[in-house]
Amino acid sequence: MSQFEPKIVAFVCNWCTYAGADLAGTSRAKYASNVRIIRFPCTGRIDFMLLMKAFQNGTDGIIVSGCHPNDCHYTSGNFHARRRWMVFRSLIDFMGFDTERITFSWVSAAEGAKWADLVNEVTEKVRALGPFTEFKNIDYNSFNQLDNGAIAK
Amino acid sequence: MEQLQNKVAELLEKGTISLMIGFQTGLCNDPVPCFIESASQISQLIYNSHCKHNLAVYLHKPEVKQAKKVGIFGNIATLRSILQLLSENQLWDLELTIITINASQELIVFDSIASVEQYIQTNFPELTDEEKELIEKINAMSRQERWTYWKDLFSTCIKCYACRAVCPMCYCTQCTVECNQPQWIKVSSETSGNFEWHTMRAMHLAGRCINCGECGRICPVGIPVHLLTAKMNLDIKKEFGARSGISSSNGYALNTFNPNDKDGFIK
Amino acid sequence: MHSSNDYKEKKGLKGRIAKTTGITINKCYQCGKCTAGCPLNEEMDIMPNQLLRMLQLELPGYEDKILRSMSIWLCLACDTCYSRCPQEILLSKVIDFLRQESVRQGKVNPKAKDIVKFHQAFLETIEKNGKLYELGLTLNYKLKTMNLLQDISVAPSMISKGKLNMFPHKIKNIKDIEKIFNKTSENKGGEQ
Amino acid sequence: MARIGVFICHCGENISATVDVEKVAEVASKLQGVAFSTHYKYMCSSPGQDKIIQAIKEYKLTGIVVAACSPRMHETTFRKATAEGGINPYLCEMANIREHCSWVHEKSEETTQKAIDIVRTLVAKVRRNAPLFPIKVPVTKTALVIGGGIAGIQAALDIANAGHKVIIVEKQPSIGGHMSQLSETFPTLDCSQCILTPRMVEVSQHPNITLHTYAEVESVSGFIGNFDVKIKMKAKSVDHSKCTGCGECWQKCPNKKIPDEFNAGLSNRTAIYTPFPQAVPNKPVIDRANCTWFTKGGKCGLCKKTCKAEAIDYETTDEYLDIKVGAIVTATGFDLKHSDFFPEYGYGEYKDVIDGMQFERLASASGPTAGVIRRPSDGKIPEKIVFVACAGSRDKAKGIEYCSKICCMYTAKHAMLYKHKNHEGKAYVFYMDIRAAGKGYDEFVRRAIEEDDVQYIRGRVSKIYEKDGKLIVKGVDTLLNAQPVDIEADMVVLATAVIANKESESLAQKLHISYDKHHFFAEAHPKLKPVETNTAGIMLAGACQSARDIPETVAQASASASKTIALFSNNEMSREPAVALVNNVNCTGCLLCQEVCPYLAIEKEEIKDRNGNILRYAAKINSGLCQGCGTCVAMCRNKSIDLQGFSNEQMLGEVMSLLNKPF
Amino acid sequence: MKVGYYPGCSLEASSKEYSDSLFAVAEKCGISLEIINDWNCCGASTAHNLNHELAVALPARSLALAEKQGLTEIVIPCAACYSRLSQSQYELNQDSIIKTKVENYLNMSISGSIKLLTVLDFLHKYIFPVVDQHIVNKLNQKTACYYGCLLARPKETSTIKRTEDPMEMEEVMQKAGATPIKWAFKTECCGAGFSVSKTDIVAKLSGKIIEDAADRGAESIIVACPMCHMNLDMRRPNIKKQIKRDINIPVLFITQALGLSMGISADRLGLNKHYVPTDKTEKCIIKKEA
Repeated sequence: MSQFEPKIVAFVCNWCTYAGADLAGTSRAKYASNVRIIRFPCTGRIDFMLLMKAFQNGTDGIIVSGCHPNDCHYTSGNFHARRRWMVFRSLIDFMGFDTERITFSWVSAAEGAKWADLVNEVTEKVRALGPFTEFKNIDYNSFNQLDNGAIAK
Repeated sequence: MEQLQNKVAELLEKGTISLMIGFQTGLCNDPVPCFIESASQISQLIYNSHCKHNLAVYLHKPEVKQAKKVGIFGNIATLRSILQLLSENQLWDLELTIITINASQELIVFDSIASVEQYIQTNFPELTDEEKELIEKINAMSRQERWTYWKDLFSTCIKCYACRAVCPMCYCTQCTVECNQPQWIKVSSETSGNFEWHTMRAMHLAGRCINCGECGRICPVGIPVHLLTAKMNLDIKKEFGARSGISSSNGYALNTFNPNDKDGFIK
Repeated sequence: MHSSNDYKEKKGLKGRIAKTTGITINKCYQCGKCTAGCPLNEEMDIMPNQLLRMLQLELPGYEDKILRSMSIWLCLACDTCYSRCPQEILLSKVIDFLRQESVRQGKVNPKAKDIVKFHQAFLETIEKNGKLYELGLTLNYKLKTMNLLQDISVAPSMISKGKLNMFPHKIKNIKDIEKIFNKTSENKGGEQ
Repeated sequence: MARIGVFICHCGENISATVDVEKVAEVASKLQGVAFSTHYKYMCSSPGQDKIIQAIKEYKLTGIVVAACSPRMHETTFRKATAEGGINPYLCEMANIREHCSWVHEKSEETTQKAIDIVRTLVAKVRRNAPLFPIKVPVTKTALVIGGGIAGIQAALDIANAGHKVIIVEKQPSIGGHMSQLSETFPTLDCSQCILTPRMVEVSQHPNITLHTYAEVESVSGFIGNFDVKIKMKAKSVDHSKCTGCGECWQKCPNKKIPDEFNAGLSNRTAIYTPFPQAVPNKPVIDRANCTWFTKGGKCGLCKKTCKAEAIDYETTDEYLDIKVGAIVTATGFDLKHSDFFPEYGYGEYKDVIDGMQFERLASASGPTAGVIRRPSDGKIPEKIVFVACAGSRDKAKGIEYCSKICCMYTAKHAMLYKHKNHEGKAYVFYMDIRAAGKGYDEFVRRAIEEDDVQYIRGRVSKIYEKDGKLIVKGVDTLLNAQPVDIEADMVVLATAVIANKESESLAQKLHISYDKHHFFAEAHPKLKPVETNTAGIMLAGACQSARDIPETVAQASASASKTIALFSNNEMSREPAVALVNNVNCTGCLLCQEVCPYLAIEKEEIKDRNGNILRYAAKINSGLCQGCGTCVAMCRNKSIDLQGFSNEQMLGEVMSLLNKPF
Repeated sequence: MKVGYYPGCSLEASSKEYSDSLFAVAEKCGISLEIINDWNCCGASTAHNLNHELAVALPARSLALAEKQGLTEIVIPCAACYSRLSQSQYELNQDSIIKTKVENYLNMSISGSIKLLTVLDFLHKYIFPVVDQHIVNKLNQKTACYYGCLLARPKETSTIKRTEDPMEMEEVMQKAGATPIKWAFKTECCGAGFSVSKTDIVAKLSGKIIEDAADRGAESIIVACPMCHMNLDMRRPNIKKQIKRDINIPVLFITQALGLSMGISADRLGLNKHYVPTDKTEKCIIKKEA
């Protein structure tokens, strides 16, 4: 049986981390192919509801990443995001979510290598944790049963 | 008691207020909210240490808005709610007269919001001991235990939204759960959807909730939902040194920031 | 980006220093401020900044030169260099490491043998008594170094002034001290 | 029903080498809402773009997904093509399967699967895209220049000469800045004031330039092309329209003991003063903090009595002026660390340990010693001067890691000037490196060493202390076997670090531009946008950005001027329509979003009934100001704010489809 | 008022007068000092040369004992001991690995919370508030306050405000009615640990110090470290040889100087234990005018 390949969704800002990931590409850094990037204008735009939905719909891990403090293209988006992350993180922790499954990070447009390392690191971490089933298992509702098929393919 | 009744009577008389929101004795002598519009009802008006309900929630009701000149009995919860609501640009359409009775049984009619803020400054317990204990208990659990704890509770949630209805901070005309474009949260009440609802509620109230605990008290299936927001408030106080419901100007820790906020958890 | 401290993994002096003291020798940019301010710069055979330079370069023979140098024994750990170093390199700590290294490898500079012997004599009295027993120390040191006449002038007067105790005060739990010494003794200063 | 066209690019081999493009195209064709799907060698080539244009017409496409490189690379290209095809360009999105996929993974099933996922996600987004239209905003063709040093002067003149109005705000009573304090300038040794003052006069006489001295920027709002600026005009206490600048008043002023900023504290000035003889405007102001009339409540008043023009007016108050400008050039310059910053050099307690600017004043013909270099303590002409380079600079322990850049050159100049004036004198320079990479710079330093016999000693000074009227400088010669060197000097000149102007942080916050940890303003891009800030329409010039010498400063000033002129070449400019919108039916008017907006774009809107009674309040977003970060969107509790181009529908759509969920 | 006290070896022997004078002054101000039971040597300027771990572990024992004894603050008059104890505590708090190691060497735990006071901290914190009422004499002379290395460096553990030009001692001496001079060698090194093994170096370094003080008109030198005192006082003959000048300025411990101004007898303060006679200083004491 082949090893478990986690599905990881990355919520990144357009100006730093997305560009950082581009740089990883142009410098041909090789990293795990488990991550899927969703592009936001700014970490400030990243709604915790989306992270919520991602977990609930069967992602195994999440990366949230943007500009380092003081580097935000919009000067303060990341500062606001940071506070929300802090609260969101401790909330889900209090509710018993495994916060190991969500990784927050600052990756600048210059840190292609950091991005590659981050993805590998997180992939390893989440692979070790195994599939995120807690959510799938709590409903006996048709929805998820159906989709487990979809995830497999 | 009389002094309160007399005062209210006087205020109605003078037309300073046309409606008084206070407490009356309900079934098995639990105090329940009452709405006094004329001197004839004054005698219902009571006050005792059990008058803990957060009356601020009624300030959103159209009937109350109609009355415009409103008197309200301000226990700590109510007072803090009012401050928080003012900081969120609500209540602009009311002429509030806030009355309270302090520890030494003196009746106070606040002459200004500033004086309410002052009154609040004098230290009061943010949380009850039971609440603290429960939170501690949950913190002490292992992650899995916490998960099961909440999962079992949330699986009983029937999405009646009583927690929302009783909360003075939940005044949105259309709540996100009603939003169907996109449909953020499943309408039906199954556990995962309930998780979403309670996460969202807690996030929306984190740093705005004033810990009156009504939501937990009202829950028909007895989920201590108030702990979620209470816990968030503790963290926010710890991390950002901010407290909700103590000022009518800046009431929210999550729409501001400090460049030096801790970010140890960020890689 | 790739860690700039890969050399820490290497086993040259520089690497070992980084490992044990956490000090990054490569931080030094040779401004020389340490040497300029060093109270003993006139005595030293290798100047503080030169010491750092040699540690940086790690050319063949440098390690030996350093460990056999007099300078590492002359340093008084007054930390004047550190307090003014623009790169905040704690040189005294580096030198402590070099001393222990020098002793371990038996490369102590002949001119420094007295100093080492003094230190050893000192530690021995401590190990015996848990406290310094100055008269004992002085005698012990004199014996080790065989220059019995040095200080002969002050000793009696010290005794008369009650500045030297004729007999050692031992501490009660001398066991503790012995334990500390044994546990930490993997490099008590090698016999030479 | 959406009809989306999907175009997979091979990028030569760059993508097709690791991703099975046929398969991706094939799977894409089956995705919900996809009407057409194909792959091609180079989508960005004109035949590639034609494919899009043709397909739009042929298949009546309502949306485009181009799976190729990063949108940061070619988004505009393909949106143009989409527009040419006849549908709204914002219906086109790019799926990044090169930088984020083919280039970072090996050829494999997974890699292809990832490409498919990426495409599926973007299809899901495009299904929810709406046509958007660029926002047109008018341009006010007046520039504000903050700071009247050489940077500000140069920028102002360039813009003004291009025929646009310029307003200069200078916080000192005169323009001229630090350059006016300098004696001679490297590497040509021509007199600073001789080259500067003509420019200052030109500024004061230019028909297109309005000059506000003794004034500061109070607040800035608005956005590129349309800034609203409030300027604080500090009370001058002198009516410059009446004042003739005769100078009677400051000769009479009894307060003569105020340290003179212009002479770096080496001499004194009066309470009513002009900073220096060639000041522009050459009319005095009253420094109220030090004027007896204001400190002792109405005593003195001599200046008023003596002023025949009756220009003195103690009653004047700070005034505020509101202006509209289209662009802002920030040229607020730098400060110098003072000698009290150096414990090991005596905490500034030794009178004869001075900083570079003080030496400039000593060497300047217009200075307190009329150009004769005398030491402050006793006015003696020093026989031995020690110059210490890198004083504070490149000193991590002191919190300044960076190189101050100009010190190597001005120290060489100082030593040279001293030697020229005192042939018998000895000049020593303690240095770590000589950084003289400029036109004629190294030659200049060599000249100091070879012809003027300045002694360069490579090493840092550890301590300076006073003994019998001499300054003992404890240094080292690292080139001579690290020999300790003690020099008994008569005077020591510290080339202290260049630091950011102390008000720079607060100004940055007013302008909403970012700054580095040393409070120097940050450029939008270190290489490609060196004079722009990340706030469109605000430019940088000179040492407010980092240590700069005069040639660089002037070049950069002209650069920011040309950026401004380019902006002013259109009457109207169009902006990306990715802005936030409020659904004011649902908005509760809590206005908590106002606080988070970095651009102050959110206003309070009154919702009124027919008879004009206020029903409720709601947030309203000024699409001119909004830059589209979406921070307000994420923090709006009941989703009453949405962001065009990154709407809730779109983002949630992406998440769901990425996870293969029906939505 | 009770404060913990770590004497250190020298104060029990070569520098008895330092502890005597400290006790005398403290007693006058109604402060009692509680010795750490069974304290041991800190390893001084030696252990760290040969064995880093030992250099941390030796002081750690005394710290642990002090904590056991329930002391929250201890004054460490010997600058060298202070430096060793504070650096040991600093390292233990920084480096958990060595902490655990050391803790089971001692099989005692160390919270690392004890506040360590130099003699100057002690004087400022406990003596200053009450000292004025006890000062009866004016120490009418020019003094050079000499800090040496270990009070001023390294910055991690030093409690001095201005590293290069401290003022804490001067403040004390002004209380005592003396006039501190401005001079350049306050924090230069005296030769410290070489007192026995390299007397020539000591003579050279201490020589510079004595000379500068003398040249700037100092009539006495004030120290707060037994090693400094030994080098400047007991080694004076060597110094004289070295600098070929006969300088006879006495060297007093700060507690002795303060004690004199409090009217405590010279014997009680152990001035007779000095090598360079202190009578000059004793002579210039005048009654403080009320």
